[in-house]
Amino acid sequence: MSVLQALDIGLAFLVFAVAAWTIFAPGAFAATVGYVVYGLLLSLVWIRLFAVDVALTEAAIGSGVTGVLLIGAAARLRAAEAAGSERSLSGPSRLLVAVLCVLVAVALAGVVLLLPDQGPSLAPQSMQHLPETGLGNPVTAVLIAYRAFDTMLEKVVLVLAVVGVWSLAADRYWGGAPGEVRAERPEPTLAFLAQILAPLGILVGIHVFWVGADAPGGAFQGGAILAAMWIIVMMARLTEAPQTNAFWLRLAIVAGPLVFLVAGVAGAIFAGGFFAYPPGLAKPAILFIETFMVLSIAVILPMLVAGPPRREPRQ
Amino acid sequence: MTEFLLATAGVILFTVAVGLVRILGGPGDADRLMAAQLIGTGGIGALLLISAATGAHGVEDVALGLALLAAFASAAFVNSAAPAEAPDPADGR
Amino acid sequence: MSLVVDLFSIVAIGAGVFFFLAGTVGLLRFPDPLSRLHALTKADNLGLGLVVLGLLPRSESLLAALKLVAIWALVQLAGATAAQLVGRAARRKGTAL
Amino acid sequence: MTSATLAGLVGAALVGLGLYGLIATPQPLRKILAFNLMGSGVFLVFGIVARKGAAAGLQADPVPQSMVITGIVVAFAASALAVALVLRLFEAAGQVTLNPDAWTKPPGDGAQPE
Repeated sequence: MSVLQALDIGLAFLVFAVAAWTIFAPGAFAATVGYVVYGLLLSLVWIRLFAVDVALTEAAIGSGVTGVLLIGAAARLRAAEAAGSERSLSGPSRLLVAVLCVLVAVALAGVVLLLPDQGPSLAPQSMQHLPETGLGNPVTAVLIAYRAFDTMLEKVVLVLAVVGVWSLAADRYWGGAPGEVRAERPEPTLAFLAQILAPLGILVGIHVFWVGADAPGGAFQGGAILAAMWIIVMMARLTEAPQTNAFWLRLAIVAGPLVFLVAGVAGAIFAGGFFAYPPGLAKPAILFIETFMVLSIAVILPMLVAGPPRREPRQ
Repeated sequence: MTEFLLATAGVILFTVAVGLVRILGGPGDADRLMAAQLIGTGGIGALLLISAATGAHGVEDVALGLALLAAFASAAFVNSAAPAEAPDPADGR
Repeated sequence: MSLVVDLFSIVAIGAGVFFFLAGTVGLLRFPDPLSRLHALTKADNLGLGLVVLGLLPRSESLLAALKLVAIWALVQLAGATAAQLVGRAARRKGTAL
Repeated sequence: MTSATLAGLVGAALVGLGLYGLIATPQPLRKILAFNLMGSGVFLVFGIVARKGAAAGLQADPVPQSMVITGIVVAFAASALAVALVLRLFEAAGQVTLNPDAWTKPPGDGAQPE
């Protein structure tokens, strides 16, 4: 057994153990911290699968932004947990569920073991047409060119999620500013962190977006890092969360899918196909679309973490 | 050399795992949050070593992203847990 | 030349691993949250710093080397502030006093 | 066994664990965690499909990778909405339990109607 195999097996055990902790931990907060740790370990696994783009997404969204969301929620829900009005499953039905879940896992593991060593692959096709897009990173090409429709609809899902979260506001708060990420009182250490981190993070976010054309990175990952920077600045109360009825905010939220959709329709008119890019102009078109996607992601993710409006709108 | 890099990554992951066993269990939330900090530092170390050994490209950006977000869990905890009415005696406020 | 580089990497990364071990021993042995926090954020950051130092001569480009240094600096910042934030939270709760 | 197969087996185990947590843990927030765990297990299984599709000089098939990236973002959006719902329920009702008995108590009086 080589060192690499030993390392892989150790990593697999660690991931499984931390995952089991998030399920069986004694309290919700302990489980949530376990989940954050788990997210970071998953990026290591993705590196081992040579999916660096996915590792970057998992690092930024799976571990960082989700961590803020879940840890904040777990801390707020502590009182609900203390009430102890939950009814657990009885022993026999718990055992039945466990058996069922083991069966599902074993069946899935069987499928994994039966997979052919060289599966069907779209890699040759995606490399073949890569020069036409002007990109060097096939993952970005799949996201923005080959499967552009998917990516556009995924942006629509994000917009719908924001609408859903905002709709949970009490009537009198509709259009006001959200309050979840805001500290009760300013914490000087946090302000210090945010002041140093935010400029660097904005730089890294733009860098990750920009190199995404040719190397691992892209609009999602860059946008998520930018989003995290806005979140930390709001957490430190260096800036207040915006009013949810602000026109610029709503415009920024829909800009990504809107520009994407307009570009798709323009492709149908000028380039002979829905979401087709005109030859020679593909790279500028892709960068243009991606810029607005980064903007939308960088605004939508903080709004999702910030939760529904909790203050009355100013006139 | 590749073996050395992988072996050290393994040792770091092992120490992280041992540390996690100790602090995920608590007793306090402060201990649990240290788990996020521990895996941040150790995970980034292991990540850099593994990528140097296996030659996966672009991994520095992953580590950079993780380093940027390393303090977020602690920040989120402090933000949502600080009781508004009890000022910290250490602040002198 | 590559032998010198390898030797340098081995010494620096080996020392880094030692500090990771020391940090974990501190986590296991220290009696209260504040001293555990101390062990974690000091020893592990030094450990990562030495690992980064050992990997520096092996990086592909100057930009990659700069990124490695930036990673370490950011983890230092995160460690220092998280230690402060978590330590203060622990103290407020009275678990350390 | 290759590292890809190993990751796939971990993914299968994670789906099982997540499914168990989703059904057996009573608190809504922990159900959200379990659901995410299950989702990431599915992503990992899909990830090995990508790794086994390594061809044309690539180390992994880019199409499943892109779909996993899309999936991670959508999973985050769904979790954020779910967390917002749970927090809002807690704010409005003072409890978030899924236990129906806890909701049938008339307000103010602790007597349990039969």
